[in-house]
Amino acid sequence: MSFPTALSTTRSAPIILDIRQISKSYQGVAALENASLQVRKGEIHAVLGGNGAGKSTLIGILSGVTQPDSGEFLLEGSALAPRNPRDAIKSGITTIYQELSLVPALTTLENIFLGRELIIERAGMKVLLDRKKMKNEVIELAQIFGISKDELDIPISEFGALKKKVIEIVKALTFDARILILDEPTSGLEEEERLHLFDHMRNLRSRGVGLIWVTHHLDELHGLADVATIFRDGRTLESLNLENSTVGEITNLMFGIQSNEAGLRTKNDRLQKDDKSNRPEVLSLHAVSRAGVLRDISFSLHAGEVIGISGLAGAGRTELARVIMGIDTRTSGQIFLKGKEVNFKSSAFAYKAGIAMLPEDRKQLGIISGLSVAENISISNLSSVSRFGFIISRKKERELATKYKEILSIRTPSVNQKINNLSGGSQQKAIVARCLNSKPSVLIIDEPTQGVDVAAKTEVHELIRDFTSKGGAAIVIASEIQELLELSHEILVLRNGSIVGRIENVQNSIEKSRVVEIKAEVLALSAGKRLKNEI
Amino acid sequence: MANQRFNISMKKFLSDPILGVIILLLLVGGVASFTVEVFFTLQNFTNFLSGSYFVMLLAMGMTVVLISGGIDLSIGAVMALCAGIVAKLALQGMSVPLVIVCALAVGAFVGCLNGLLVTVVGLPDFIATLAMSAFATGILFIWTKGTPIVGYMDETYKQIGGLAPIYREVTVPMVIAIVVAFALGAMLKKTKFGVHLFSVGSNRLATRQSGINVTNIRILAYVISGVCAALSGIIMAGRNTTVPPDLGGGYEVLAIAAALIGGASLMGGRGRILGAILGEVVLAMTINIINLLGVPSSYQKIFIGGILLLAVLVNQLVISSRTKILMRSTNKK
Amino acid sequence: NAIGTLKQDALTGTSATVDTAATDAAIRKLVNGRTIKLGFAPPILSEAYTIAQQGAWNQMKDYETRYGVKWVWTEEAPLNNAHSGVETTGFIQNYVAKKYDAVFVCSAAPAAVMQQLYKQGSAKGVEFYQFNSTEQLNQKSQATDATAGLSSVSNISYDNRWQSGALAAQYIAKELKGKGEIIMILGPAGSDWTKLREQGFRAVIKKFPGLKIVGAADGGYVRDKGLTAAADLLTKYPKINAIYGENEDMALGASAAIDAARLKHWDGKSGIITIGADGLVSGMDEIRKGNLTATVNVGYADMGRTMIRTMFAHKVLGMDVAKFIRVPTVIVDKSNVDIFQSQIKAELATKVKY
Amino acid sequence: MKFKNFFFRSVSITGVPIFGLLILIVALFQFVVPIFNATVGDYITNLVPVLLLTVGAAIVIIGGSIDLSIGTVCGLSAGITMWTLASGLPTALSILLGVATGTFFGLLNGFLITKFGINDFIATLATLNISGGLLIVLSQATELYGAESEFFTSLVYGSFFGIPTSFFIAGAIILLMQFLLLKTILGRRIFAMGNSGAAANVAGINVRNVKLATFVLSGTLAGCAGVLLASRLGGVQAFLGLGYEFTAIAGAVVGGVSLAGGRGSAAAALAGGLFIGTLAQGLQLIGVEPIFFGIVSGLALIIGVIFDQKIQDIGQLRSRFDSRVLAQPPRKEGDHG
Ligand SMILES: Nc1ncnc2c1ncn2[C@@H]1O[C@H](COP(=O)(O)OP(=O)(O)OP(=O)(O)O)[C@@H](O)[C@H]1O
Ligand SMILES: Nc1ncnc2c1ncn2[C@@H]1O[C@H](COP(=O)(O)OP(=O)(O)OP(=O)(O)O)[C@@H](O)[C@H]1O
Ligand SMILES: [Mg+2]
Ligand SMILES: [Mg+2]
Repeated sequence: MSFPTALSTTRSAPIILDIRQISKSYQGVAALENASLQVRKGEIHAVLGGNGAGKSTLIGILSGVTQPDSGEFLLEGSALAPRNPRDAIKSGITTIYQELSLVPALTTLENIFLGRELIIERAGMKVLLDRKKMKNEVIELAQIFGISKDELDIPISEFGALKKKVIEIVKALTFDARILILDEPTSGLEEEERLHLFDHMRNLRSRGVGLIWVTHHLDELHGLADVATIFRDGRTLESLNLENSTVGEITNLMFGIQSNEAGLRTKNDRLQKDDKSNRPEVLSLHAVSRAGVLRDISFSLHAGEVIGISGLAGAGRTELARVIMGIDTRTSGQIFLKGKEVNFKSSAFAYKAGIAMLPEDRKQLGIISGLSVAENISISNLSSVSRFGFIISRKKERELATKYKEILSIRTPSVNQKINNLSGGSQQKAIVARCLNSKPSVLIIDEPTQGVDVAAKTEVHELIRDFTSKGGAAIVIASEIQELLELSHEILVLRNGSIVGRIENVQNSIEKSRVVEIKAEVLALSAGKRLKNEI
Repeated sequence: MANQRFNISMKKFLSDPILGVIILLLLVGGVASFTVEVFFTLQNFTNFLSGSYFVMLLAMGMTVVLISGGIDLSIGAVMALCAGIVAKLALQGMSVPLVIVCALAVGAFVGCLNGLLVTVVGLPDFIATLAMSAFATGILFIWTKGTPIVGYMDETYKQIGGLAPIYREVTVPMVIAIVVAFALGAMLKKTKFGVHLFSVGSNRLATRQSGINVTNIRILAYVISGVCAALSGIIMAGRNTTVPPDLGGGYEVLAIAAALIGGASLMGGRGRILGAILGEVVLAMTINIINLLGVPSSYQKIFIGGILLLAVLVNQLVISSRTKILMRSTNKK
Repeated sequence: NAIGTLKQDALTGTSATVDTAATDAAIRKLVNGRTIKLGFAPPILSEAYTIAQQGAWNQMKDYETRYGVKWVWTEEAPLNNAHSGVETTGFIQNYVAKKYDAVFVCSAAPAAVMQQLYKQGSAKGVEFYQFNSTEQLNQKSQATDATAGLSSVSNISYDNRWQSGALAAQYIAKELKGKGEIIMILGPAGSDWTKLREQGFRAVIKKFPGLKIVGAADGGYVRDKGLTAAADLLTKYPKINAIYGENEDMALGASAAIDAARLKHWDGKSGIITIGADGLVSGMDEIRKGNLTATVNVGYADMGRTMIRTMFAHKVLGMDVAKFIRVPTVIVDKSNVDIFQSQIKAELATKVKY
Repeated sequence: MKFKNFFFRSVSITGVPIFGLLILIVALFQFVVPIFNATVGDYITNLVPVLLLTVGAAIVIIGGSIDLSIGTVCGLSAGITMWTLASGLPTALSILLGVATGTFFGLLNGFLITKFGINDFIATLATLNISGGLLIVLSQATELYGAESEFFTSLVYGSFFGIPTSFFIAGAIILLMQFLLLKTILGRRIFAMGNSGAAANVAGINVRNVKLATFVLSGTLAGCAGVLLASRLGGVQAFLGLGYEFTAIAGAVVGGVSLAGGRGSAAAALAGGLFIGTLAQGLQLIGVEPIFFGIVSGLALIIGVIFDQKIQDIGQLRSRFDSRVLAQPPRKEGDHG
């Protein structure tokens, strides 16, 4: 299945980055094997591949975080071997890493300029920071991405995960780099900001910057990326000219099988049209508020139902989840679980009562780094793998983990591998497994498929549907409206911590036209514009 | 918008770690000034403050290290060692400025060693600095063979030690402490290095990924605390009028306590110079009050423990009430 | 000179000026070049114990030259917290394991366990001598029989109550003519030494209705803490006439506090008396300068010498030695400082080392 | 190959290298000072209480906190035991009271830290002073002593087949802790919490209770240590236990327990504690002068830890995963329909 690599014919810009035969292996497991690709001046070069295919490893090497076992890469003809990120940045390679890498203790501004602060010249001495100048330089860009002047002075720790992502993007865009690497910048990012980002990417391209762009959202590629290089199991396969290649072909290459429209097929089998009245109510909120973040949230969730929650960054979606779980306290309102009022002092009680949550911030709140994959999967329901209710059986644990490893195709040499050594997507899968393993009756998922490859995405969706079809109920928070549409029966739109719109019976409205309409509605609602056809 | 701005300034003010300490000081001081008449007198304050400048210096240095995400258990011993150097060199008739320079150099050097052990060699900071304090003490013991170094004192060292003021109530230690405080304060708030310190302590990996030489920053943090220890050693030499081998014992713990009360965190990325100073003032004031009240010395430890708890409890109270206030302020939108 | 008079001979009690050549020869024969292994376990490394050690060494040197006895000397001391002397137990077990002839111990460790160790050690032929310790109050039974439950051959020390605390009090009483206010800077609460000296001090002060102890504070046996404590008390009681520093370092701290408070040192008629206890080099200087009024010199050098003499008399010459040997103590002030300072200086001046 | 892998795997386990090093220095000391072996029984008996403290410290540190109070709490427990014994309470009861004292302070620490959210360092520094102060007050009149109970003294001085009783007691306790940390649910939660408190909290672990548990455990261990100490000393004076906390923490860290939390084990702490203790003992027997002692032991400490780390790194690098699990299961046809 060799594609005609039309590159040479179509594009003739000079090669700016030439990656040659780079290999890297960890504990005898190859993460990269002779990966090679060429990025040309003013080119958006998509890097695609399943979870654990080796994309981030390559990026780690390009940006000096890790050193390759063999191979080299040339930047504008001269060989480059950055020993640390400093070297890479100095030579013009800027990176947005897959995992949030901002400094909690510093303000937005300090983070954006971290490592290249502007200094005032005072009495011939260059010591004092020039905050004003820094602000002026970044404010425009920041505001485009919805970061207010004041937010520049707020410590990062105060922001929700999405805001952080946006800040990171702004940070990357303020560098003038020769090579800009974006490792899944859009995962969990919402429509509007994606478009902004894409504009800026095009803009940079026109300025001759070479962009390396890792994404799992294949539908984003067309009309933006020029070339796509496909990774599988650490090897680079083809470099496709995207003008003449379909999503189908790409997924085939990614997973090495003949599947038509892998990952996009979900549209054809939605959940059955249903009527919530004949299903028992599982969870219901009555005027739940958390001062400053949430106001008068009320809804009821029925068995077998999925409620999707949409909204912009900082709308309060994550907070809502945290409040239901009892991680953050609510200041007023009631929560009923199966008719009984509940008031969880901590998430432990929520789990006991049968509510599980998949957090949004994978790195900080999701994985328990330092523990193995198996240990991460079992942690929320240890009794399921223990004898006499208190002695943990490694064997049971391993079996459990291996089961999920198969189902979700978590790519790791062994379930005893430390989870922080896994690829981003594989980590996400492991946490999904953890939630499911806690056998909940209500599942709260904040950005379920961020960083998960298309194939696994359908699997995750499958698992959620399977979960609800067995009588479970789920709350899905997702910035991708598409994803909400595929999963949920009802969509709530949040703005400034209160529900500004409900779209019911999403399932009835299959027709493409309606889908587009809903998207428009949701966007408008969350952005706060008035709508012609009120719901 | 205005609301948000108010909110932010409000946050800034309320979320300041030292707010709790200030309130505590007012509290304890208030109570004391009613129970002990002489407490609220200039003389008393200059008294117990003059006994605390050298710990303040230690606490400031410690704060810098804590911010960078480390810990320095060697400062007590380093202080003693530098005091020893001052005494020894002074005895050999070296001129005061030269003596001071030497002491500072040694402090910086030991700090540098700490830094290298922790970063380059990759030892746990706890072990590296603990061993370093063993070295420093050991050297002092070898020098002194167990008998204190004596006979170096003269008027200048009396002044350096704060036993003799330079102008009315103003003493050298006071001046040094104030100067260092302002210098470090400015460094943390207004310079690139300051930002990088917080950055390293808060998220080392991200800092590295931003192309910052994390190793240098961390080493420098230890150097700073080494220099602070040296300064406090110079003062100590003058104040203690002799240098016994076991001079430095236990001061590192005091310094850490002061820094933590002042809002620093063992997890790194947090800390205030002013906080460290006030933290030490709290500790010194406690002893002062104990002495003035004439608490039987057998109950002193319990008393100290109580005050320590009170200190952090008040801090905690302030923080919780702060969040409440903030919520209310954000509520009325 | 001072040393000469101190060169007491364990045998005859006569001074070295008497011709003892014959006896010396006889003893030399008895000893016949044997080596004696000695252990020295002070509770901490400090000036006091260094002086004691030097005294011991000097005495050993004398015996070496006079009797041809050879010495092995090993010091073991914890580097910190002198007051929880549990480390010492380990040292002692090691001395026993290494089959030392005699061990000199001063430890704050519980008497019970120490005596237990001495017993075990003695059974293995190791002799134990306690020095500078506070045995007299550790065993209830000692109320009736002072030597009860003591497995050490002998205890070379002074009585902290009557030979230190009380002396200081008497001096203050004498100088102040039985009238005045006193503050005490004490060692850490719970230390036996502190307890005893305070006991003796108070006992004497009680006898003088005119004398009043107005305040006390913890100076932790170190100069800096002593300074702070004294300074605090001086702000509260600026009118006091005397400060009892229960060891010399704290007394010197107090003296510095007097300067800081711009108060006057005792000049024989007016000012504030500061008196300490130990008899260290630094203290003597300050007495000469008038910053320290007086100190109780407990003669550490003498103690060191006596340790060796006693051990030699018992171990080598098989003499019976007293269970408690009291070294003389003396109040040192301007009037007699020359004697005792020169004495200590002389002891330390000998470059003798083992 | 198989063996080599096993070797590297095992040296990559925390505490194993330092244990190897321990054996090494024991051999060395035995060679330099032949009487070394004769003293082992004694110095380990002296060490036992500190070893218990070390394990307690390790548990708290693995949970991501620090406990400075263990030293003085141990002292106070010893005091309480001795006091109650002397005042004629039944031996069993006073032993219980001694241990309970430790547990109580563990609870106190735990509550201060979890309920009031007080910084652990300060909170335990405060309880350090309080417990130390209480012992001073308790022993004020005179040193506490006068336990006539045979059984009590036999806790330490008794022996089975020539091995001191205290070894069995301490050994049993430490084994129990090792089991608790590595095999039980609580242990797993302690590790999770130590690695990432926030994530553990989100994952449904009641972080507060788990933290409380760690402090109760270390407190109780301090209590046990106190009882053994009292039994060994037969007398308790005012400053007993002061400073033990640092020896204990240092021991744990040397054993490879990371102060960052989430890494280590009871056995590792034990190895570290033994290493430090043996080092001191050996150097004493060799007759290192006290004034050089600090420097020599400091140096040895550094070398020890470097050795430990390097060996572990090598182990981790060289130990390969089982080649069977390497191959990814090929996606079956129609995986995606
Ligand atoms: N530090 C490490 N130690 C061990 N294995 C590692 C380490 N880092 C990466 N790996 C392995 O290398 C492989 C590639 O990981 P990588 O992060 O490059 O995948 P990826 O293509 O970025 O996947 P994703 O799309 O999920 O981010 C994975 O199997 C991962 O387990
Ligand atoms: N951990 C946190 N600490 C303090 N404030 C937070 C935290 N997380 C979120 N917030 C604030 O609470 C509000 C709601 O944030 P939340 O994250 O719930 O919104 P969201 O819709 O989930 O957006 P995101 O996806 O960015 O989290 C925002 O103002 C955010 O700044
Ligand atoms: Mg990746
Ligand atoms: Mg969110």
